[in-house]
Amino acid sequence: MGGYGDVQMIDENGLRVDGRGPGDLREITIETGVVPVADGSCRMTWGTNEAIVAVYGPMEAHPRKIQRQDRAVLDVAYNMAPFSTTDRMRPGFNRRSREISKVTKDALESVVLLELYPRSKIRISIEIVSAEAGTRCVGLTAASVALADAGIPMTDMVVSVASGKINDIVVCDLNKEEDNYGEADLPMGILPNSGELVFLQMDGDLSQEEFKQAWDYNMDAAQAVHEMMVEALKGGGSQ
Amino acid sequence: MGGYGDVQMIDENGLRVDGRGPGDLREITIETGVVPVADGSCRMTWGTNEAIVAVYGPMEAHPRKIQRQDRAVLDVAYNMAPFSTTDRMRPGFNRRSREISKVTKDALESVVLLELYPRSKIRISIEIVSAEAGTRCVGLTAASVALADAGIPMTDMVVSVASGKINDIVVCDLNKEEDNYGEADLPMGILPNSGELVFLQMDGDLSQEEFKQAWDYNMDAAQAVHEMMVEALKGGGSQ
Amino acid sequence: MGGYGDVQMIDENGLRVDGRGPGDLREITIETGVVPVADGSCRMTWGTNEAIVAVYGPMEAHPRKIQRQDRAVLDVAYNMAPFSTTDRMRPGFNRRSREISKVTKDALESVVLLELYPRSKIRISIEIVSAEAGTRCVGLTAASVALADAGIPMTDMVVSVASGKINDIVVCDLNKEEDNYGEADLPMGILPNSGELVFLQMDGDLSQEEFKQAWDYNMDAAQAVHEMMVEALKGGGSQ
Amino acid sequence: MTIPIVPKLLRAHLGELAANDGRIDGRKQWEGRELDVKHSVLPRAEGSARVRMGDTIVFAGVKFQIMQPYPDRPNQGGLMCSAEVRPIAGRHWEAGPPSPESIELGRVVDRGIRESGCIDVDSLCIIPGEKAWQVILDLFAISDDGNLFDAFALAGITALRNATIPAERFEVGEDEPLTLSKTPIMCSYHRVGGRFVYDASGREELGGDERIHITLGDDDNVHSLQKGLKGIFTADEFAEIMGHACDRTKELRELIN
Amino acid sequence: MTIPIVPKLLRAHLGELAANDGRIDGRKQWEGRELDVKHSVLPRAEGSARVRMGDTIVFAGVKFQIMQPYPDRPNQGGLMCSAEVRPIAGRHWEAGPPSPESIELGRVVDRGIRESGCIDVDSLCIIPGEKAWQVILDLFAISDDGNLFDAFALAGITALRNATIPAERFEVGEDEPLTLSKTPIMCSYHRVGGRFVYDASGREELGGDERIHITLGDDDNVHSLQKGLKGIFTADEFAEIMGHACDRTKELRELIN
Amino acid sequence: MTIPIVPKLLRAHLGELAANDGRIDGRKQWEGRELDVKHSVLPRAEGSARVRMGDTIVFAGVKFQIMQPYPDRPNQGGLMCSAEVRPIAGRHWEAGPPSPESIELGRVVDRGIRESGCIDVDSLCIIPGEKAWQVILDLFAISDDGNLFDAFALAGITALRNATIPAERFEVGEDEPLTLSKTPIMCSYHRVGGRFVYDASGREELGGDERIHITLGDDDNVHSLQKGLKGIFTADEFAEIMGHACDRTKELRELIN
Repeated sequence: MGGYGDVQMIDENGLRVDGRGPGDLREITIETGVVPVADGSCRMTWGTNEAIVAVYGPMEAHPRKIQRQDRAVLDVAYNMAPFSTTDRMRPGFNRRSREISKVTKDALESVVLLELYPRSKIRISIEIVSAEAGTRCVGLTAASVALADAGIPMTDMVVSVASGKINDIVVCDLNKEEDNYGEADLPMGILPNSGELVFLQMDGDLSQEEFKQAWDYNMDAAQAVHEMMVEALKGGGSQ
Repeated sequence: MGGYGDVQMIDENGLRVDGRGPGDLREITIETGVVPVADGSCRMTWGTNEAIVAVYGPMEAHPRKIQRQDRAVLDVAYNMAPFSTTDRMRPGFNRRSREISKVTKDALESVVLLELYPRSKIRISIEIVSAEAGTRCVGLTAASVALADAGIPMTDMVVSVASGKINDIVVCDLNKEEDNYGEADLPMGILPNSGELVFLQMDGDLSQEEFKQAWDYNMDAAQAVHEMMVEALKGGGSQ
Repeated sequence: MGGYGDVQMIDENGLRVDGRGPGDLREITIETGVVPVADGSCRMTWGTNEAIVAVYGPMEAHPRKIQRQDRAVLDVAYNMAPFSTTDRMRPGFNRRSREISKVTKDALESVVLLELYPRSKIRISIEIVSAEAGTRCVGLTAASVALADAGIPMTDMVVSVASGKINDIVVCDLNKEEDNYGEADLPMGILPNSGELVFLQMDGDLSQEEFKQAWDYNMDAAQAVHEMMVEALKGGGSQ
Repeated sequence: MTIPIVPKLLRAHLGELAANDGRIDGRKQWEGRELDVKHSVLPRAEGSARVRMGDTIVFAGVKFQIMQPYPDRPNQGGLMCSAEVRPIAGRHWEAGPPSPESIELGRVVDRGIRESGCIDVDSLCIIPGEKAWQVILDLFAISDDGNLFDAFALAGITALRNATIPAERFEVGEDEPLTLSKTPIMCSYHRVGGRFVYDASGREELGGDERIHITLGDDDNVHSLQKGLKGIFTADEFAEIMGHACDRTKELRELIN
Repeated sequence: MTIPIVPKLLRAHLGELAANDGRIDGRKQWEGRELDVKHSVLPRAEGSARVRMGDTIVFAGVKFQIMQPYPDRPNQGGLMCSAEVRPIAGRHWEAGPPSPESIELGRVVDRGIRESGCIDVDSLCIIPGEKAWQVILDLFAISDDGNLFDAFALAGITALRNATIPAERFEVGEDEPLTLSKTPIMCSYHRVGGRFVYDASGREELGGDERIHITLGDDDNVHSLQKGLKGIFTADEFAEIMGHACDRTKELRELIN
Repeated sequence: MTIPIVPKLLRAHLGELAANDGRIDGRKQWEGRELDVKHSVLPRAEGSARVRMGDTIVFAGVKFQIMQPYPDRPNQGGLMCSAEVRPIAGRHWEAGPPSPESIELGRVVDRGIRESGCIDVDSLCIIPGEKAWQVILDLFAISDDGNLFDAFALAGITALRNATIPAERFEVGEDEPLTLSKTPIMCSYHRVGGRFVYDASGREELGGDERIHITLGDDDNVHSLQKGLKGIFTADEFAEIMGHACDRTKELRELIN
């Protein structure tokens, strides 16, 4: 987190730089079927974030050493396109992307019914073509929708949202400016039907009370986003 | 192409910096059997270009995933030795070399009777030990000779030559100075017996008329080079 | 070798900067069983060098293409930890480490009874966590002890020591300052029971007479180190 | 890129269709697929485009960096063009270092734009010998149903034509549009069922043979050619393709102008 | 890292033990293994520590380099933290480029230290805009019998607390200790036999499910969280873990203070 | 490099030959193959040589670059030596990152030249602390029929002795020859059929055991040694080899002087 504490990001009425209240989400749109050659796909915009996710499979897992006799494996790649950021993102190996790919895979493997497809692989490509703040949440949420679009059975969809802290105030869904000056970020991956978690990260500085507030914001936001996901899968468009 | 149009490279008599007329080739020598441990080989000098090509195979294709049930595959590597250029060429990954390897492979696979050797591999190593201009043409032509030297059956040999444009005049077989200041380069891979093509690239700026002229220069030059190739394969030396 | 010949490193009494005589070794300690999860291990300090070696195996050799039908293969990796040197050592590919890994493997394969374990692999990890001078000798010697600790049968243990030249005087077991200003370094890998060699390198400048002197120092030192190795394997600690 | 097994049945089918002047999706030999071009679609890019040709979808994004001019060309900026085809774009595209296929894609598109001279590299100089703009064009495939070459080339030139030099962000003056003097356009042809067709789809590529890429400038000048894959073609075949390219590039140029 | 075959028998055994509130090595659910922490153990490092937790052994080493501050933060030095798990540490660790597992290890430990703000990056400035100290913390595993996360984090903060800035060697002043304003401590929990336990051993990791890592500061403030591996946990489970972490981090902080 | 299957029949045959003091190509134990050395054979290199030893053929090329001297040695230039054995050189050499074999090749040849002190690195300084020449020696194999070590070393020293410093091209003065004060020469020995032989051929290497490389200077001073591959040798065997090397290096030094 940036932590330049002296920039004022919340006005006297408790409103944020983009006019939102502390618990409000940015604008979100969800669309399926956007990668015609894939088995399932999703385009999600969230503020000026844009993620495109394609799902291929289940298909044969090769090389054979990655096969598991009793279940499918997920091959998850999170990637930022070179033009997705203010300073061009150089293609190639990137530790941050590797870590996000891994925790996203861990989250999705918790809900996909892997046992239905022994020895197979499901490939999930998450491409961030425009990045604001919270791309890992957008990518994970869009991946859930794309898996559903591909007809892959899951116990529940994962909804991922992040809350954070700015000017010592806990707020939901940091935007780019807030993220630059923010003091903490708590992304969670929530199962909306049970309130359980499959994904959790955090960095920065939160007291135990602030942590609880951020947690609650995420839980509420997850319900709201979940409705849009269901709508998009029904209708083919959420806006 | 460099395109510094204001340097005068053709004199009032239409002669070029090295005294050649517009349609003339640089001096060429061809020698076979120059890599004693290989199944076939060729050393070709063309101006101050020097290419050495070795052919190994047909041999077992491994790893098995590159095998084709119904034919042989060619494994073609074009490479410039570190001392082949004025500024030392650093060894390692190089996009230009990868592309030239690929189009050279595409050209040679068009003439080698691959069906005769199912599941096998023929390895063709093209090393440029001295580079002037037109190394891809020298490499492809020398590879044809090396394949013939190895006794690999082909429908025809490929002869590769390039014409270009300098001071708005179309000329055959650009040398180094001409290439630096030239305005276009058209390398072609020609089957001398039929006049058909298996290789074609071009960059720069040619009007449709200039393009036709360059094409014709290449067709004529291919016949001349082909005679030297046949001579070298008969006699063991063309000079 | 550094070769700054004008720094005086040996005093009027023939004593070296750390008080040793020409043929004396630095202080050495040897300990086994230091990597609890390994099949055999050794920690060796030698001056302020510290090497930790773990042995795993014999185990199945994979990928299968490295398997040998009639014997085991050794997989030896010599590596310097990033904090082992005055200037931080960047992790990753390093030609020096690759060469030392290879010659260490060559030396150990000369004594391990590889034929007892066809198609298998024995993995030997040599980590230098603190480097002074002579790390390759410490690593090779410690690897012998770790192999013995793992119960891997050998015809003999390898003892590796180096002698060198400083201020035109041949001395045994160069320390860091001596190595920086030294004029030659002769590391050898000796079988203490027969006086035969399995490892030999040298660089610098030694006359034939100097070479003989350095060779003899190494032979004598090997006997002394060998006693400590045997002691450590008997008792579990040599200090 | 994994090498897909070329289905013999598909090849045979494509051959039969060609014999009756047909194509697998009902198009004529020289007919392109439905085309949709949008520019300025990527908020973080200084220029961008999205091109859809049938089920092939690609993005192009332009970014700028400040570079030091090369010593021998102190008054010139530069252009860098790179193509990435990541696994999102299709089942046969794999992660890892750039494949020969994607290297060829990037270099052929790059040459068409660079060699046309449409970007005046002298105009990219900020302080001679010290600072100049480097234009970076990134081509990115979302869905590959064939003919990524033409999709990339069209998206690339469209993104460049709509790019803004971000001088304010770099504190070297005021933002201004990147000016292009020409509009090079690529047309690609694939041998399918024994004859060449324009704008091959994914299945036509799978069951076809060699391909030829032609980039022409405003006045039919040739800026770039490339023959790819195994195959032999005649001078007459090439002349026919070149004729079609002269017409088709004009149509496409008008479309994006 | 090779994927070990998860033995079903081991899972079943761990489940039975858990049902009776037992663990495979006899520990209680929230009990840590025997712990040994030594600092200043590496002669070439400017700060170092060796941590042994049961049969897990790791080193941490601190080195300093002089860097040019980033243009937007001319008065700040930097911290770089990297974790390496080489084949010495266990049969299942392999050579090669950093695995996803070791990348996660390094980044999670890094965040805990960095985000606590324990290092005052402004104090690392030597000449504003020109020279500043870069602190490099290298975490290195010798023997992996589980819970490398906590071992690395504890070795890391211990090495930093005992580090000396080598100003004399770099000829920019006199050596002085690196000062840390806080002591962030990590506690890790693993689901084994269906419930979470503290400080899992290697066999518990092998037969277990997801893990959760919590880094707390001096005043119980949360600085870093991470959930790893396949698995679902409830808010109540998390609250219980957090409660234990508040207590345990205090004990460990006292231990190294 | 692929590991060739060592043919037991070949080993047995080499053993029988050795028992009768014979070698597979009829040579005597200490006899070298026919040798051809040409210099100045590569137009783009500033120094070059081609060495043929039997069917082993290699090139060496020298290039110069301008480097900034290292801070602790402001008056010195540098030498870099690298060996490449690409697939052209033989069926068992493969493409890819440098193999342990080619790394060893390059480093052993490098040490022999560097440690002899034949290049006066002080003479490579152009402007103290600012500019100095870096000499780059590239060794490149064309045909590997055994003993690349000696072929590389001989080509390398020959290329260096015929190199010109291209000061005019870099605009730092007039061209002048690179001066060498010594002529280090390498001789390599391979255990074949149980005893050591000089200048092993490809088949002798394939069916042989360990090898020893010795680089001697003008006055028999030892500059570099290396033992490679699995095998045990005695002090007496080494003394015999060293004796031969003292004689043979003198012959070779005369040949290229």
